[in-house]
Amino acid sequence: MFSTLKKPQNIGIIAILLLAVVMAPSVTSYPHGASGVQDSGCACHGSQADGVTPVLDGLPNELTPSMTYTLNISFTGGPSGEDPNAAALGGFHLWVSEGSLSPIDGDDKVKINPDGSATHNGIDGEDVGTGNDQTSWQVEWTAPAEGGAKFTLHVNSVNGDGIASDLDDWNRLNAEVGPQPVEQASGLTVFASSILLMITIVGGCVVWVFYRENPDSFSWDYFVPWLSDWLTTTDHKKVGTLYFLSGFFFLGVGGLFALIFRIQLATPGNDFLTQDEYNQFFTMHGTTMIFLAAMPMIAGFANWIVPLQIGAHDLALPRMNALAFWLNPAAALLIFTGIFSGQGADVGWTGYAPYIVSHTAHSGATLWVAGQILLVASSTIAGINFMTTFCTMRAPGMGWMQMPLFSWSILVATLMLFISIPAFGIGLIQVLLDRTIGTVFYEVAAGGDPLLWSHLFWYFGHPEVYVVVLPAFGVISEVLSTSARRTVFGYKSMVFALAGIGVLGFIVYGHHMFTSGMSPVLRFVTMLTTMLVAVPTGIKIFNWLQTMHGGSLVYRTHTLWALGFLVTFTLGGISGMYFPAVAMDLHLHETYFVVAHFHYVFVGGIIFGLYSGIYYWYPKATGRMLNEKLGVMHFMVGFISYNLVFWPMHRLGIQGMPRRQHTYFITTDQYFALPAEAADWNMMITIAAFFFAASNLILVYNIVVSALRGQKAPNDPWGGWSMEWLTTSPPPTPSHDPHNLPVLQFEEEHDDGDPGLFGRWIQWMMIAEDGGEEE
Amino acid sequence: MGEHGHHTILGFDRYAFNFWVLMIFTAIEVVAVALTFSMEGTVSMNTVVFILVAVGVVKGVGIAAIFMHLQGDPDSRVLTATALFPVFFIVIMVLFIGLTHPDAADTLPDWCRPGFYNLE
Amino acid sequence: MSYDSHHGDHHDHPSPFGPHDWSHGAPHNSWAPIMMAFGSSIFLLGFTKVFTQTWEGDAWSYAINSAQFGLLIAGLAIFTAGLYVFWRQDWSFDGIEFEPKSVGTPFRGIDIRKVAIWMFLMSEMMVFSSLFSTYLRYRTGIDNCEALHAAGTLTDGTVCWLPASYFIAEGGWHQETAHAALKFMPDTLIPGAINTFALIVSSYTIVLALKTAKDRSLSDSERNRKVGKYLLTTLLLATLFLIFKLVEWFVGFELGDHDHPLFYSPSLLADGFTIHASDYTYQVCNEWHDHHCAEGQLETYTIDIRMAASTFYVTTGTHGVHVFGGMVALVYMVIKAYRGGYTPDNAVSIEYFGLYWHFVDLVWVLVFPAFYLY
Amino acid sequence: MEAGGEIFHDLFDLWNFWAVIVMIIVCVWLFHHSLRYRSSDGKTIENDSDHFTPGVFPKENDDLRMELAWTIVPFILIVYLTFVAWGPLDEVWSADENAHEIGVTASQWNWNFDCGDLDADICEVSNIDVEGQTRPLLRLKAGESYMFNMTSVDVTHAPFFLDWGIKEDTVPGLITRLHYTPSVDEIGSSLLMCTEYCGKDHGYMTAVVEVHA
Repeated sequence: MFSTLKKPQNIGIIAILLLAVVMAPSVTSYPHGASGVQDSGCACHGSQADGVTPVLDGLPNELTPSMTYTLNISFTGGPSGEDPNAAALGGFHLWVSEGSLSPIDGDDKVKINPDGSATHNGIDGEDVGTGNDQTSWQVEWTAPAEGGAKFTLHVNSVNGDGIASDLDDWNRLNAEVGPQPVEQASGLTVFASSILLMITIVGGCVVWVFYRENPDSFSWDYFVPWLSDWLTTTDHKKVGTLYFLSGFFFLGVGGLFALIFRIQLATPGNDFLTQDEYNQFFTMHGTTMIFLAAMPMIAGFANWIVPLQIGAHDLALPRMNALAFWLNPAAALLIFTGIFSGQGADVGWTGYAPYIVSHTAHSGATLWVAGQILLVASSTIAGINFMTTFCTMRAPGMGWMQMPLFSWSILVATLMLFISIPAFGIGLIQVLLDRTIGTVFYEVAAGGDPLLWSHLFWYFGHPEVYVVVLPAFGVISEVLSTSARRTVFGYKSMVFALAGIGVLGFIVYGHHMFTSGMSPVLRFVTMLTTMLVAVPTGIKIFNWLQTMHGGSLVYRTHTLWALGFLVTFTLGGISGMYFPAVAMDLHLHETYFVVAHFHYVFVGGIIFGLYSGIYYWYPKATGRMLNEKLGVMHFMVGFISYNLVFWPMHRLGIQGMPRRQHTYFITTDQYFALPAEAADWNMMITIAAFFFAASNLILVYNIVVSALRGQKAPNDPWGGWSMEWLTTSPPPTPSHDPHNLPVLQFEEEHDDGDPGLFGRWIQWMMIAEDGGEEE
Repeated sequence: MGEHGHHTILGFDRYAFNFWVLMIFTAIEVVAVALTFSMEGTVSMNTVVFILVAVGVVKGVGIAAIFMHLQGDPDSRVLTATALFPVFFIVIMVLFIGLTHPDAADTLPDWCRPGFYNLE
Repeated sequence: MSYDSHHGDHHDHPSPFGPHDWSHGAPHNSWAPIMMAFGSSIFLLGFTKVFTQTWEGDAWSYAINSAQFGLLIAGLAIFTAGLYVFWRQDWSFDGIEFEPKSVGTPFRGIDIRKVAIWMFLMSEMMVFSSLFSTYLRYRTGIDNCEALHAAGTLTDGTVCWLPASYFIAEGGWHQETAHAALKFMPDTLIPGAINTFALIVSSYTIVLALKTAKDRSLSDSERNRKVGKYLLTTLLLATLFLIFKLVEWFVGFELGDHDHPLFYSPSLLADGFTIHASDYTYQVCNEWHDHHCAEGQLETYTIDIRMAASTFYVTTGTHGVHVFGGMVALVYMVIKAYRGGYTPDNAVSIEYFGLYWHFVDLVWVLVFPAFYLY
Repeated sequence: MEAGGEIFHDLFDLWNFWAVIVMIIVCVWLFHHSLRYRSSDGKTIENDSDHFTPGVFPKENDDLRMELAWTIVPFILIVYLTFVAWGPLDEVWSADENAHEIGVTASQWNWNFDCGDLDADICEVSNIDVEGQTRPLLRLKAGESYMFNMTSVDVTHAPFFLDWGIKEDTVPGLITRLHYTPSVDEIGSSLLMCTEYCGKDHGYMTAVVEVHA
């Protein structure tokens, strides 16, 4: 193994690992760490010493409910009493989990603190010589009506010099009495253990894949180059795989968050999660799912498929591509640092000002913002890269109107992304500076306008929604067309609809802010424009439906997901039409109706589309077929449980259940709130959510097992026409021979006739084909 | 890119010409502001703003057209179109974000209300 | 098009640290991306830990936690190392042989790198539009202090907008303290004005560098020397720009005798124009008398001008960071130029850097009037 | 009682009507085409009219009249729905000069109602117990017109009048307004919740609004 140390790249890895080790302690202590002493409120001084022995007498063996006991507190040892003239001898602090403490009548040596714990009197020099000049005290404790209690006793043995110094000693005693409740794992513990488990499994899979690739060379000397090849790769297929794996991993992480807070919401008034934990969990669920799961998975598909489809040998800027990927885990590191310290961002994925810059927001929000800045950088770099690739590297013969629709959807998505994301980036920088050096962009006292953040966020946020959903449109176009053996109906109108969505997406964002105090004129304008988005989306749905006409539909797993997408996405699109009507939005805004709507679009749209894509392109990427039986099972379980999860949320929203709340209130005699059935619906949603999560395990199993044992895939297993099917499965590197790029052929006579006004304008702009440019 | 197109403007080297234009126009900016300083009250602020905007446009066009080769090269036209592409989105951003201010919903102006058109 | 002379044979000499053999195509392995990514992540972590704020019951207090500088420096170091790896791989890139060209509508025949730069500039336009939208929103949304005073509604504690130009260009109460040695313009505008000209000159030198590099009439050594000189001038002008910026923000300068200085330009910091200026002392003179305020005509208010300062520092700061980024690239280019990296057939890199540099200049053309003059 | 006001339910029913129609069209279309035009054994290509070959752009498949039809018809529907949605704007965002003004000040995590000089019959604030916590109770009179002048002292909140189906953010440094005239059908108490995320106790930031005859 040590021979590998000579290689400079290994030194690089070791340097990074060392740095991580150095960083780790400061990372965990990021929030104002609570020591054990402060934890239970003792203001003990000196150091903890075994020589001091606390004693707590008077606790019964069998506890009688509601009975009052006299407790004797004392200690021995330590510096106390060494000086016979000392003014103070020691103190104590007794904390009890249940029941109540009270001083014995007439005893002025003991006092009860506001939090119910007991301490000696005479702190800070007052009444010195009563409570402070003791080594034993008495206090009364009234037992709770039911159950037992826990005691924590701190005693402080002091030398009496009147100074809280290192010469004093303290110690702690824990005691319990009566029946103890069953220990409940906190949500955070569950989450942390699950993550560790996931990392272990993923690590195991990596080792296993490595082993299975070449069982003979299962040694460190082979493993290091193999690993370093993955860490340094700039090949679009490998980077795509990395993107996809990291996206899929975070899909699991985001799912875990969802499952944990679904447990919290299963019954009203539940206390599985504390409010702090709940707030962090829904924040991280949103952030993880959109920025660390959906976007990388889309980027993974785009990386893999776009160069293959447009007949390029790689992306235009391969190293930039790798940089865009590696910024994702680097950002995840920052975003997740907070949550493991218990001070994770609790600001919602929208991070609305001024809460995000207020002192009540957790300190982890700063890191959340910093991580998001890196994700913005990643998206910008990826956007530039893809735009350049589309504009310059299409195969000979492939005009704009011959690009496969998946590529078109990625083109429009990246264009929207890198035009819109700078607004978000600037907003984040403003918030970061507000939270660190003290600029006042969102400080209301200095004239800051909280709505500015909402504007900057949604100027990005609304296009972002289309950025994630458009690639799914592209996948569905490819899958439906190939499965039905028909060219996609109305190719041109599909492209124009995509472009139309792309432009409209920028002028509608105000509908997220109808109730926010935004300029009323802008609310009115965006109400009108938002309605229009339905038109291009409708064109796409009807075109997909008509694509099947006259075809010969072959039912594969990817076809099933595509058909499922058509149903769920249409539902999600229709429920979206309820919001631009302001009078309706005033009721539905921030309720579960919104949650239902965007999960129908995000899960039923994006995730279903991407699942379809996984089944469709997996053979191309790995050279092996996925198991169809497992695939159908995945679809059936997934589709049904998915609808069970999100359909009832519409109803909950109309009944007025607000989102982002730790609990919900059921109607009582005193006031009207949610109907009693809401609790049942929530329970059903939680149960179905577990089924939906389980359905994804089928996919994971299928992917892993098929990678090793699946049937060998032919070059064009489904009979598609686009250029990725020209290559072998898996494709070679470079993906298409750069010296012999494929030339797009045409089934019909390709009419180059009159280019039209627009075409002539484009030609006028371009460098003449024969002109100049010889260097 | 090759050195195509016009190398000169009015007989000067185009880069040098542009350079001096930029220098002179910047001087005009500074002088305009200095005037408000030295002759307080004689030059209105509106005049200054007008001068600043006009000069800014001239300087911007000069830099873009000549220094950034958006004029005269074979690829100039298509790159100009590229450079102008974000204009729509910038206009939307400035209109929606830069020039609106929050207010209560009941201050919605009449022309946005159906009652204004005797509807409903 | 020449990407690869032995195609299909891409794992000959994987060279993740470089210099890269470009005749085998673009680098297929590089440590640069992962180093740069995690470097920036550690840098940001360090940034949040160095600049700390604590809530003190009713207000924030801000501090620089210098014990955490190590993290920030470590992040920068890793990032820089990554950049170094990136450039080492690029070192052997030769535009004559390896410059990939675009095919198809509408960029046919244009270098792919040039298209990429323009795409980058598109996103940069949106970055600065966001900053300007912020500026416009607050500039139009917050009352101007001078206007409030004119209307007689200014009171202590008012939140209002005192533009940076109040400190830099218009004089205001500086007429008393700024000495105005030039008589016709405030001394405090001088660093900003010099900077404006410095950027224009540097824009000119970078096109001269390009023009010289393409000049076939020069001998190789003479061309290398001249190109290097022009690029070095650009670098120096950029350095000058940042130095004057820091002078203007933090240092201020004074030339000549202290009592009768040739120039006296207090820094914005000394003037009290800071992001924490929640109790700025605003003095208005109702009647001037020979560059001194007439007796009893001076009014003093304590006002909150933090928002004007925040927009000014963040917008000009973002521009400054872009200048700094350009300087980092210029260092590489100067070295490459003196080593003969730029020939008439391989000069476009200068043009592509120039595009970025001119864009930064263009932004300044907007920032200067918006913040310094108006 | 039912969550949401009259305007909401009128619009909601209309939207539901059109949603069901669109959904029926899509589903019938989907099921018909996917079953009618399926390959009988799931493998054989029975109708390979477009001849898909890798690397060959297939035959075009479009019909301008149909595409225009499903551009124009949805557009007309959208214009109609926009027009209908526009109508109640006068109602929900009105500025009624004669309304009783009630101040609402939100803070983390409490509601503070201020009845000003209004009669106790028209507006009265007291306390009520909500799941063990003491919360404000606002008593209003049915048939009276109210204007809530709302602001916040720290971060953004939003009162959600559950029974009336209206909400609006309370933004620090800004006065926002909500207008409503509770009808006699809305007599009773309903819970008011915070619907703009505001930190730790966001979920428990409640109040009760009672409308009496």
